[in-house]
Amino acid sequence: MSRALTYRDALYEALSEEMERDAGVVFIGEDVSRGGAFGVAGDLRQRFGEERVIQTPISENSFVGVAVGAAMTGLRPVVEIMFMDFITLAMDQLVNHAAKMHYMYAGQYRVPLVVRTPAGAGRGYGASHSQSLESWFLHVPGLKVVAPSAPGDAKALLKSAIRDDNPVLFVENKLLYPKQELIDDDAPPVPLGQARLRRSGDDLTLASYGRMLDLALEAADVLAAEAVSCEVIDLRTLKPLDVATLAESVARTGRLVFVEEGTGGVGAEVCAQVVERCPRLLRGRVVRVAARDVPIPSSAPLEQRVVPQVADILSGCLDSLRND
Amino acid sequence: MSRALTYRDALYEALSEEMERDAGVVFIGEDVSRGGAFGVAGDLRQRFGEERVIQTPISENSFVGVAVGAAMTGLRPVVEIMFMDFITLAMDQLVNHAAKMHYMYAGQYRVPLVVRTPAGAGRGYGASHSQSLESWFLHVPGLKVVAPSAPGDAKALLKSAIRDDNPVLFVENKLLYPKQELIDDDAPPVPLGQARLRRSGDDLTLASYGRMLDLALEAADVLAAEAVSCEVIDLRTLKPLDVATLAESVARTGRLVFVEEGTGGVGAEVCAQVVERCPRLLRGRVVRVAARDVPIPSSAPLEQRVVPQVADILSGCLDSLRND
Amino acid sequence: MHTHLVYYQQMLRIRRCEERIGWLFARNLTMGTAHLSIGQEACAVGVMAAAQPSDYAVSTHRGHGHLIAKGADAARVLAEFCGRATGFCRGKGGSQHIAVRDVGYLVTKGNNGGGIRVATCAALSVKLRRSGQVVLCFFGDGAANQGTFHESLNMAAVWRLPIVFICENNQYAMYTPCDEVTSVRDIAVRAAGYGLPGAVVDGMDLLAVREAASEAIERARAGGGPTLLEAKTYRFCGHSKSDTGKYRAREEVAAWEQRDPIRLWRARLLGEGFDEDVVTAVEAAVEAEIEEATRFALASPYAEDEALDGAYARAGVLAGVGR
Amino acid sequence: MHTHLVYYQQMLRIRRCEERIGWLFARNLTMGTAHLSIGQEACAVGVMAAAQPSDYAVSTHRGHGHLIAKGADAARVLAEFCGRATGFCRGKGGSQHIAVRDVGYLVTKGNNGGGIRVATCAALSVKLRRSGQVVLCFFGDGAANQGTFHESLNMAAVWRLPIVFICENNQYAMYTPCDEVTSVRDIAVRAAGYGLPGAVVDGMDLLAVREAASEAIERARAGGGPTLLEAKTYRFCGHSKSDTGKYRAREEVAAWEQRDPIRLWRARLLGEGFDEDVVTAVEAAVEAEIEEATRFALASPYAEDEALDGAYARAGVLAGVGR
Ligand SMILES: Cc1ncc(C[n+]2csc(CCOP(=O)(O)OP(=O)(O)O)c2C)c(N)n1
Ligand SMILES: Cc1ncc(C[n+]2csc(CCOP(=O)(O)OP(=O)(O)O)c2C)c(N)n1
Ligand SMILES: [Mg+2]
Ligand SMILES: [Mg+2]
Repeated sequence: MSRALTYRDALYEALSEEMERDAGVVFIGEDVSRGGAFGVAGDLRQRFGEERVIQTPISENSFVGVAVGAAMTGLRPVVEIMFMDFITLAMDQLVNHAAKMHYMYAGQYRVPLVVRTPAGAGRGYGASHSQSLESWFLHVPGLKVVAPSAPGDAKALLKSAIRDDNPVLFVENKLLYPKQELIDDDAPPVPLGQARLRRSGDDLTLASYGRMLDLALEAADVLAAEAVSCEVIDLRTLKPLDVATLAESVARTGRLVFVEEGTGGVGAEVCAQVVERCPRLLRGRVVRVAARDVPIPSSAPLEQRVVPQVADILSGCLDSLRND
Repeated sequence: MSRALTYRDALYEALSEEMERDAGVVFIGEDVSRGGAFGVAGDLRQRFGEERVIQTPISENSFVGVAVGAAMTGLRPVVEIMFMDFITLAMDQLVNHAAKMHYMYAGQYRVPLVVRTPAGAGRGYGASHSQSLESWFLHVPGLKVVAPSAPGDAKALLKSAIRDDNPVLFVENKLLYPKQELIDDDAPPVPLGQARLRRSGDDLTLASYGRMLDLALEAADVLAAEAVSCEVIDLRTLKPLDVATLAESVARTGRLVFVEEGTGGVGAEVCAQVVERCPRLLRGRVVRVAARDVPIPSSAPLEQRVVPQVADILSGCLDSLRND
Repeated sequence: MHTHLVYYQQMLRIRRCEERIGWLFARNLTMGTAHLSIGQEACAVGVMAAAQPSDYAVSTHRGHGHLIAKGADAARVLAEFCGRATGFCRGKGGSQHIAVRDVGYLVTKGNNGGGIRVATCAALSVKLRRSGQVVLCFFGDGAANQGTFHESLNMAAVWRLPIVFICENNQYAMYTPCDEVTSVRDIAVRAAGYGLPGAVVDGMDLLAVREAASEAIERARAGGGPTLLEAKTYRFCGHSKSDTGKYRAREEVAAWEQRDPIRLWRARLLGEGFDEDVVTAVEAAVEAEIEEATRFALASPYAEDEALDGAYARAGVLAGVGR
Repeated sequence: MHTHLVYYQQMLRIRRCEERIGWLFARNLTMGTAHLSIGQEACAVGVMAAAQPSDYAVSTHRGHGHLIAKGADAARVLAEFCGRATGFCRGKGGSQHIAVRDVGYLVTKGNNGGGIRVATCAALSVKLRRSGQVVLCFFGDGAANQGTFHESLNMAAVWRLPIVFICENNQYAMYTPCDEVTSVRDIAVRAAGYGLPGAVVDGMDLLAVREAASEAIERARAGGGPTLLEAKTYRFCGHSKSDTGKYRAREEVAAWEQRDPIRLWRARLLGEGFDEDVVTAVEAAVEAEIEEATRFALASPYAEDEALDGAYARAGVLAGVGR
């Protein structure tokens, strides 16, 4: 029943199955005739033709807009932005158009759009090809934000995102593409907005998403050997945020350490929501482990000082525990 | 010694004094030949000529870029983006270029750029002309963010921003332009990064910035009549954040209510930083009073339900107090 | 009614409706600002006269003319301006964000250039769905300097989309004369940079607009791809309700007013032999219609209870996607 | 040395340096990826031959050629690729973000089109400071479809800035053939949309490039405003080091390789009567230089202790603003 699948292939399968299921699903991006820069689109162009797998000029600002308009008028487009850094060129489309249409025009339109994009550092690409900018989008009413950490979730969540009638920002991670796991083809669908408990524990809640989740699990292993029991939660969806699951966990552990690859904006929102629920949940310090507040350097030894490593997560956890 | 000055004129004076002081200061924007949409640039074009007060086409993406390049090569540009909503068109320039230049090129360049822009609702302009998007920029390494609430600070901070050697986002507010206060021409300069205590109190720390600051002061008045003593802090600069002043206050009051016109992203960062400093500062609930998570409607009765009002601040404060 | 009378009625309806918006604005009865297209009516009516009702239109902040010419009810337009629940967007959109899906008026976009993208994508959708529609994309001379103009025209050309780009060059973008920020005299010449046909047309002459639009629309519908039309026109009023337009020479305004499309058209009707009574009856009917529309708008309630609803679509809430 | 020999040396230096980058990449000694311009050397050297050392250059991800032609030391280029402290940006920038302020190589921009804006603004700054410089702005055929191309060319034209836009049309943007996403055959025709002179030039022919660039640079320096040049060229390698370029027909590649600018130039040198020994000596010197540069780069330390420094400029840290 179960089989090994990479994160990249999981995304491909989600796309191809949805394109088969619904003729309204179209794929739009740069270099898609060769599967796109990271190969996620594979042979979709060959399989579904030029009309449904649309190769665009390098015009991020407008091709996201094209997808918005297509979504308004009856299609269900999936757009690929080659690097998340270039989403900066499409902000007007996403924020002022896609996200607002349904509300602003009083329900006359829906915008079933998915914008997929790889984020993250670790490949030496430097400051303009390595960012994790998802925190901005938590503060854009009308958008949803998804960021899976594993192949199974990637496939299930991309399907849910495509079927959703709202614009969804789907954040992938460059380093995760080759990651494999065994997936079960009969697994139930994963709705947007549900966190996933990855490991139970009593002493501390370690929450994260995307690539950092595996680093958090590693840190939890290390701490387990020191008799510290961490509960590890994978947010999976950043907006809407499953704050209930987080708060329930923090109510038990009394401590929250949040790990992300960006500079801390997701953690800020998560901490604020958890603390707003009830400040007296907390016994220890709330700690955000995040990228340092500098651009991401290209050279690996420098990059490692900027982007969170397992050691940084460990020291964050110790910080939180120490403050008892 | 002191004289009455509007927020609009305060900005104008800062610009004109800096342009007189330093021939490298240039002003770039749309419709500047007539002072720009909100009249801040007044007669600068007539006074300083076409070369220093540059009228641009409607090309936000690129004219911010033009300013970046001008800043790199020896000028000190001030750019006006007519509505903050349109900063979405210039994100690539601000985030991937202006903010990163100094670090990425290892100090070969500095980018002494100021991007001025009016944010905020209250004029019925609707979803694409009313946003307060400043929270995004707290998570852009290399940028500074300033948002004055009053004419005196507006003048002093704009001067500091122009003299700063880094890119500064200077957030104004449409409704504040006509606001008057008495200013003292011999007042000392205001450096970036310093919050200002606007009212002392013991029971609760009410922090805000920009237009909401006056609403927070109003709420504090109402609460004073009920024998609740609020300390009111004006952040003035959002990045770097003066967390020391905030934490010192919260350590005394044990309660934090943060008010902003956007959807909560600034408050998230502020809360996270305060809570990270020490969770046991808090006796009561942390509350963010912010715009509701929907686009901003045009019709005034609807808009008032979305954007924070004094009543919302009051109920936020009561919430925080109740949870004792 | 003879089509020439219909055109007169439509232009007049736009004019009177916009004058009424000005009147309401002065009494503080509207929300936000308003950008009137008084003087530009022949563009809106001329293009729509060449189009099918099922075609899509996309417009800008200065879009009431296109909206009414496309068939939207003036009463609900005024209601939207007044922020009422009976407005097309229940007061959520307001002057700069109107959509009337039922008449194929896709959207008004307040962000200069934003509509060009939306229109391009609607044209892509039309092409993929083979619906036979054509997209009419209106924008100003100022918006023609936005990057998305370039990106969209390039994409539309490469994909041979059924779209007509109509630049209403009213000589100014806000307070800025077109030639101060635009590198060419005729924006239409930019068509060549995309391998597209481009044409300049007198935007004060309804029939000239209709003819040029017909040619472009037919080409688009036949699979011949996009066209860039530039209509030279003028707004008789200021940029928005807070602007009196003082940056323009009095003589310049007067010269354009000589060519007021509605006055020209009225003269033409009489020249064509229409009875003055018939023309006057049309005028009276339009007056009455706008009077009634105003009453309707001002009598309508606000939808404040819906303020927090509808940021996200719920499954099944729309009748169906697309039209 | 005779300028024709110098050109040979420069083209060869670029070629050998890039080959070395490939070699280092294969051994996992570089950071990030690398976009080689092998085959396009005549564009870089031809343009720089027409420029002054004080002129500014702005380039793209495929920018090593321009960098070296502008006079940057190959050793420090390689060091940057290898992420070392001796690199021009101390390893912080890497392959796609190099600046060498001292030689007027303003920036490399990894974001397609990003450099066009930076160059335009540098030209504005040059004009306002009356420094007499000209800005050389390189970009690809793919980037010519970005909105900022339009916005920048329009502004540069309106303001008559001293800039030369040089589109190196190497037929592909990543895996996408130019004509599949570009609405015109010659990007140079877009110049007319801005009222600018435009010209197509054979990018494999150094002298043709130099001549066209000279004319454009002189015009710019004399206050005649911008020019759009399009150099038809070809990259012999894949898009980046992870691409083998299989989407191109073998015959197509072979045909372009026939016109390898370095081979053509060598033949020309011999035809012009240069002694083969002299030519061979140049070749040997370049080999030795790159060999030494590689040794320098690989012997250099990393600057990891500086990783968290320098996001913000401190007053007085630079020698002075501007050059
Ligand atoms: C992206 C963007 N920038 C600036 C504005 C502010 N603005 C509103 S209308 C306008 C002028 C538009 O000129 P044009 O395109 O010629 O249209 P017109 O108003 O003349 O119909 C400007 C600058 C805007 N709405 N959107
Ligand atoms: C804004 C942006 N979008 C996409 C990319 C990814 N990308 C890198 S190079 C490239 C192709 C560029 O083609 P062209 O401009 O022709 O330059 P060439 O690589 O051929 O020199 C693409 C799409 C990018 N770097 N920047
Ligand atoms: Mg105009
Ligand atoms: Mg290319």
